Amino acid sequence: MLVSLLRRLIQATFVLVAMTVIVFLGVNVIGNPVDILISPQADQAERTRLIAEFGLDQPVWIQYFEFVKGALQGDLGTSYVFNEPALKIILQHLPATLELAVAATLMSVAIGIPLGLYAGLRPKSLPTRIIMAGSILGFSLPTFWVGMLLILCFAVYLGWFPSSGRGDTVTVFGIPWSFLTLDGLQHMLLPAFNLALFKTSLILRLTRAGVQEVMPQDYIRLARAKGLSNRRIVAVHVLKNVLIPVVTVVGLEFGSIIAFSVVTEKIFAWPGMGKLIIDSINVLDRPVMVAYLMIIVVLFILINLVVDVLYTILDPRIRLNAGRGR
Amino acid sequence: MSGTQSHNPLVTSAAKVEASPLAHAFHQFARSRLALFGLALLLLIVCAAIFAPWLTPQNPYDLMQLDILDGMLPPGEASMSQGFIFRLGSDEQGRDIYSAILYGLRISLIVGVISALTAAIVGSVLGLLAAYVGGRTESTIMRLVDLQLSFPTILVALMILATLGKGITNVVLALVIVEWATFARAARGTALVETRREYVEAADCMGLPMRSILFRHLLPNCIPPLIVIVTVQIAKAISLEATLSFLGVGVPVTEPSLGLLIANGYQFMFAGKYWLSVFPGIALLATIASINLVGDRLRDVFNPRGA
Amino acid sequence: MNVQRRTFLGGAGALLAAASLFQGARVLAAERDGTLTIAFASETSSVDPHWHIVTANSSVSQHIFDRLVHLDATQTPVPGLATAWKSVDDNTWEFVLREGVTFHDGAPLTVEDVIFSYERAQNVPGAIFNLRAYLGDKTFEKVDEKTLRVRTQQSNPLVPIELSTTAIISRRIGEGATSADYNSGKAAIGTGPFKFVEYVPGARIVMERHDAYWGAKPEWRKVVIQPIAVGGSRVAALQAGDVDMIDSVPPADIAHLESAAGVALERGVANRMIFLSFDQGRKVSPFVRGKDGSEIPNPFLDLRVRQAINLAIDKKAIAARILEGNGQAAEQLVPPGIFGHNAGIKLVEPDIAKAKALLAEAGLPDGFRVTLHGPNDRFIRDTAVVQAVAQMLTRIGIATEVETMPGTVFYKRASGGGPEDGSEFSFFLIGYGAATGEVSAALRNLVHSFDKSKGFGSNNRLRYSNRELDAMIEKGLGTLDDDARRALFEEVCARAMNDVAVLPLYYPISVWGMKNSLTYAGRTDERTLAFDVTMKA
Amino acid sequence: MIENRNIAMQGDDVAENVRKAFEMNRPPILSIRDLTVSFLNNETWTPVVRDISFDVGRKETVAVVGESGSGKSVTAMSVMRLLPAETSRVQGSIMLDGRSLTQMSDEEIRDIRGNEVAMIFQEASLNPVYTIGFQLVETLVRHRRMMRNAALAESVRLLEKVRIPAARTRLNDYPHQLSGGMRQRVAIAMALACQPKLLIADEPTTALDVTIQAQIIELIKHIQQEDDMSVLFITHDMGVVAEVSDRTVVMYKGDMIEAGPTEQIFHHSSRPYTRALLTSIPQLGSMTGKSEPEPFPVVDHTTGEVTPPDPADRSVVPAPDPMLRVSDLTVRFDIRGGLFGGVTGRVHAVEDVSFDLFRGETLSIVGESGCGKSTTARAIMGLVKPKSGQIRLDGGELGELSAEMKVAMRRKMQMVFQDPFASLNPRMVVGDAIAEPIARFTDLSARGVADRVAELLELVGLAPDMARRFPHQFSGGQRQRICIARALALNPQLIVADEAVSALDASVKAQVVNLLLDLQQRLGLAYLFISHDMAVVERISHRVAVMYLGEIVEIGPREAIFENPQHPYTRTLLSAVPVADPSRRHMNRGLDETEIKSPLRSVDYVPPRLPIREVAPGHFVRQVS
Repeated sequence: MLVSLLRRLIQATFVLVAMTVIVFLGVNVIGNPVDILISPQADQAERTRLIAEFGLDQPVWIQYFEFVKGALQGDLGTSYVFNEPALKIILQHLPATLELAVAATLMSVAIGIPLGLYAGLRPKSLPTRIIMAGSILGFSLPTFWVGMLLILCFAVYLGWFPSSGRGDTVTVFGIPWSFLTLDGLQHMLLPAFNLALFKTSLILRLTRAGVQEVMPQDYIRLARAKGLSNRRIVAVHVLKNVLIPVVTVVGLEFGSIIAFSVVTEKIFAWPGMGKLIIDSINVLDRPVMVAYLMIIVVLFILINLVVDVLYTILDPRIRLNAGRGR
Repeated sequence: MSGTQSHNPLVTSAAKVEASPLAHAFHQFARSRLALFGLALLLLIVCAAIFAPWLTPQNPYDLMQLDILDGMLPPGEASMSQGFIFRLGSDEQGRDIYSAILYGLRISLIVGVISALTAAIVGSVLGLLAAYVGGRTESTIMRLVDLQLSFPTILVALMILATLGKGITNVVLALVIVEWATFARAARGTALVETRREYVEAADCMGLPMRSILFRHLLPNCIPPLIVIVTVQIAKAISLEATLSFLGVGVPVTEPSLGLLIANGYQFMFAGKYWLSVFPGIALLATIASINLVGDRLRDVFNPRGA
Repeated sequence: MNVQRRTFLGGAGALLAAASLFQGARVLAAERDGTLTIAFASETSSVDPHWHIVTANSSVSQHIFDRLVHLDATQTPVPGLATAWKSVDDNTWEFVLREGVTFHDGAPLTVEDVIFSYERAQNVPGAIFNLRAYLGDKTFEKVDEKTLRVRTQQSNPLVPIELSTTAIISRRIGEGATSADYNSGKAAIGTGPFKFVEYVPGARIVMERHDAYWGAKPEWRKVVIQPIAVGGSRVAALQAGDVDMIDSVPPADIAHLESAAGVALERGVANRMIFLSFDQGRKVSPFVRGKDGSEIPNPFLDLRVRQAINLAIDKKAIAARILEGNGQAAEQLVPPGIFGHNAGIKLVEPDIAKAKALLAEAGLPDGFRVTLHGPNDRFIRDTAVVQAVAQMLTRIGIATEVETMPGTVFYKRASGGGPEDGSEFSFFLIGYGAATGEVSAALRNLVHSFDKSKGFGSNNRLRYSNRELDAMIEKGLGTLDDDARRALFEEVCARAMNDVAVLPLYYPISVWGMKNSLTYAGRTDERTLAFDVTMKA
Repeated sequence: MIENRNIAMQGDDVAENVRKAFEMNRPPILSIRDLTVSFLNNETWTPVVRDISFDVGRKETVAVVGESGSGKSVTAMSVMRLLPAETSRVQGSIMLDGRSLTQMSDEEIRDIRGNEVAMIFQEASLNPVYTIGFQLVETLVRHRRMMRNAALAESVRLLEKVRIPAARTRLNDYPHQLSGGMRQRVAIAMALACQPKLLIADEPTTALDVTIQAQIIELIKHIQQEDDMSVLFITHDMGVVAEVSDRTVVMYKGDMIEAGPTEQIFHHSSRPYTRALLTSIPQLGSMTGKSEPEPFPVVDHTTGEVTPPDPADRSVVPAPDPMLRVSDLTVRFDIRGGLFGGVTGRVHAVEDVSFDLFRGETLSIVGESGCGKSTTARAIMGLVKPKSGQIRLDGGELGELSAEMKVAMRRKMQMVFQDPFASLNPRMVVGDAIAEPIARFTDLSARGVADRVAELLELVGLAPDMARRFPHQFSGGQRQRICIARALALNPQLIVADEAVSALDASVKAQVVNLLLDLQQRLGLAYLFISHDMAVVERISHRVAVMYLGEIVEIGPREAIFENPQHPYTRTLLSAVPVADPSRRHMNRGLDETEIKSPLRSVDYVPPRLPIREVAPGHFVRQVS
């Protein structure tokens, strides 16, 4: 276990450094935040003075060196737009995104797995045909377009759910959560569903493929030869074998949900990290962009680690030679 | 010589099965009606995109033909000056949505197909090399793949486009950078299985050069699973391009792809002018769904493990 | 296989249960002494009143902090914390402080607080946008407990207006406070009509009425402001009753909101102008070519070409069809009602034939080829406006290609990097709005020739230059007498428009949507102030 | 050696027959009457098994034998009604102890499965993600309503009953931690959980090595005595049938050819197919007394008349120096692990192997899985890089040659693989597969190449016009012939056959072996024949080498090795082979549960160099440590 942990950490630091360099070069190439944020009245002298004050006239690698020095002390620079430490802003927006991602994942698992099981066990039945057609649809619907339709239909015409925003939150050990309030849940349902749609079809198809692969196995034939009831065979023997690959995919996909929330947050005005990064890119707020990337990288390392651990716990065949690495 | 033949009759009667594996594959593909429907729809869409100039009353990218007075007309209205009917309504520039969809389809398909194919070629070659050569090269390539896949596609594309700026070539480049890893991993996976099979070892024993083993033996057998992944990736590329355009970092605004059409129409969605977004959305959905249908059936026919 | 059926139905059941949660979705409609919920288009980036003076930030800070001088709906100065002021001589003004004003924490307002505010406003740590442009030329002295003296290097008629930009904070709390302290509420202590309650970045700001306020008592006990960036969602929130009022109603929704039940619209012409700018500084312009692609002398230098372009563009059609009521056709630098607006300047009616004739007269019978640049994320429907202009110019022979880009890239390339170290572009769409609420800023920065040392023409990116007008502008800037200054500036505006120094297209009209039980006087500075929102009788 | 074994057995048979007579009059435990099973594919019902009738008496073992596709497994599965309900239809009656299984409801048959009738399969088929204990307890709880800890205790007892060492610790092991043999023992324990009246064993030993197979067969017979249990034994191996069954049912393409006491079936069967089946199956000991290899007699399935093998002189022309000399060949694989991929263990696949091979001679290498025989072959063919040792071909040492020379030399040797389905490129027409080496290495014109291909196809007994067909259009036997044709394309002098016939059915196996012998006769080829099938090796080889844990433990002429085995391992190997003759049954050889040792060693392991001594001219034996 330790081995894959260390290997992942080394890999992550490499990614971190590479990412920050790319963003630094990129952001400097396309523009200068001073041009965008400066007041219309300020004259040329003011502009050059500000550029010097922010050190933006330094050669790129000096700026990068300054940044790294700061980063090592936990200061990822201050946002040009919010005038607050970039790290703090991101962490303020993180719970909203995490909450949405978890809700979407739970929803996709709660819907995807039962449907996948049913489709796998009853391949020829009519409901299965509908489920599979639905999954193709779920796969193909572009997230942003669906988001619009959801708002239009459920919020505006039917008025069942609020159209945007996050609703009231309850602060639990210092972090505001909205899923603890009824209003928060109502706000979260549509965006979470929008995010979950793609993942549900993915999990559904994975579960179905898993079931179809496990059913003809000879240990299932032996289980039937042992006289076990269908229900027990599915619940005990089939389910655990099917869930192992599904769990790993859900883990890995959790990361991409967080990334994809960029689109959903923009449409549903959900104050998460996704919306923040899009706005920061528009105004070239580089400290926030870099801080966002670093947090995403850290988040991904954690996710991959959790998936590794989960995988070894679930599948005994992996656990025993964990020392030998994969 | 003839001696051996006469006294064992069992030997010469070969079983009668379809001819080449390709004919065999298509026969199996055609057995699902859903897949055929998907294929037909896809062909229809591709033809519509190719023959767009002849099918559409207006070239939406030529500003000369747009008349602002024709702006925001609902479906079925006639154009003020140019005398044709806006079958699916017009946008605020007076651009006919029906024509814009067909031209937009063209861009979406081009972006999707080119990026998927380039990524396929780059990825597969690297994957095959990794599998066949193994050792140091394999671990470096696969570390790179893991690195790439551990990052969500949309974020990487976003960062690339934010730094390189807009334009179709940049979008394609971003998509290729994001997609090649999936192909590399799939190609390596299948190639590893194939290299262990005896016909590759037999070729090795015969002293055939590596080049011919790789391209005459290994590649043809790795093609089927890759075909499935190409179809799925094309659908993903089109969807991703549309999302990027929606976020405002995709194709330039004067030549809107389907994604941008939807994005432009988005503001009018709540104003009851549904047609600006709904019709391009349906076109985009039809394209992606048909490709997925075909891809899905191909997977059942070749049933590779892959992505 | 009944185990599947149960979980399958179970899953569906959860979905239905979630839907039944919806009864409680309605927020209580705003009623007197209740809560007013407003949705802003852009996000308030900080509660610090001196940080980045932008509509969303200044709207909020005006609730919590007061200024010496306030501007009314048409940006004319009215007494704020200063009850009266007068110019003692050409370079000095004196302001009389209002009696008995206390901060939210009960401490009294002193002259030292005012002086400290003006000093801190000029160097907020980390600020790119700061108020040096308005306060840089002034020095502040305390005369006595009630009076403040302001000295300027040269005579400056705009001192009261320029002081209206800066919020007054208390020295005791403001000393060493960072923006973070304002966001957390620790330093958000002002003298304004509302007290700070809570600020959640990206989600909402909550403020409570300050009962001991010196001015008129606002009708709302509590105000909640939340950002909803996407126009459609903002409108949907209003229609669904989640919010009571929204700002920046998108053009597409104006028509159907007007007819929507329970919703009322209020309009206000913004003191901003969106205009076209031509390259009048260079002999050969980078993005101008002959019809055959060959290099031609810069046609924009010829007045007749500029007049032809002016005639070709139908500003009313753009305002009506593209902006759909979110813009008013503009014929000069500032909208009516703003100091310096010259009613005598008439909107040029479009005339394709005359435009073609002028082009022929200028030696370009079949026009030329040009690329029109513009941002794609700064003004309402900027890409649509640019394409409409291109359409109209192509009709009179000027083959116009269009290239729009995100603001980040556009401003950088528009300001420099082109040949003869001027702008990269030849012809682009851009906007200008003055916080001081009168025409002198536009004349000083747009019309006056570019002069880096004296700080004139800083926004004159394409180097229009008219020595005569420069002199008149400089004279006006020093004229204290309002009437004389107004007459002089009106004359300059007329001359500049005749010379088509720049080609104004429209003044944006900001449109507020609200429940029909509310009214609000639309402001030219586009700010949304809850204490100006009143219940209908 | 083999003769005296038979005498020892004579005595036990008598007691056995007496007991059998007593059993006869009790009603049969299972009686199947005109059982017909048909499967549905694209709307048509095709019968796979047609009116089978036989009984299984108490404590009796009935074997159902037939080649693949004969429907023997389908018969077994239909007894327990394990065939998929929608796509299969079972007609006829199946009576278990007087009750009709076909009429029973799902609940009732579920109560019987695993309780009164138990089943074991070819692969031990244990669920990989649950421990052995969990799966054992599951049966006990399901049928005998035991409490958990009582079930655990009972599980330990059951594991001990099937001779699993340290049973208690095995409970929380996972299936992949056990060897094939061990897993099959667990499956048997699971089947015995509820003292079933009938055990159905569907090819339980086919996938096991011959020594382990013998152990399992002994175990089943032993348990059958102890627990008064009848066994329905499904297999394709006549040797196993002779070892195990009291009565035998012979099946061919869904029909029941013959049923009766095993003794009667083997010695005086009336049906030609049965006789053909028996003669075409290589029987150990059938070459006693003959020193040279001899092809199989060919039997016509329909008429049953036997054409004896054509007697030709197959002795090897003595030559001064061998065509291939392998000396001190060593191959080791490093097992990597740990953070930086350090070596954590090493597999000693081939240890210090030396032998010679002369023109026209067949040397066979036999041994169980993991003994290193294939690795030796692959090292010689250059597919695996040996750690040390010389390989001299026609005098040229392969190690020192330049690249092109090496390739030229290497063309003199070609290889034929085990899996007929994987050894031909599915995407390439058969003709091209054969033509590729010819086009590459000879300067023949396109016409010349095509002729050569036709000639090669005819040489291996296939019609030249088959060149344009794809591999998936041929049967297993035909594909193996195509591989042989491809191997002969460049006129090699040596063919390495790595388990070349193991994957084929008995009848087809005989034909391919005859083809190989015929080609050797005509083209003077030398064969390095790798196999675990002792009966085929006896028939085809001039000399035999026995390998165990990477070392050659005994090498010498086939006659000497088979009739006078010196090394203890060779003896156990030969004695473990089931002999297709009921009269020579090995009675209670004693339950032995020694596992096959694994060649995986620790990093610092130094293999002991045991000396080899010559016991007879050309017959060498390694000293036992």
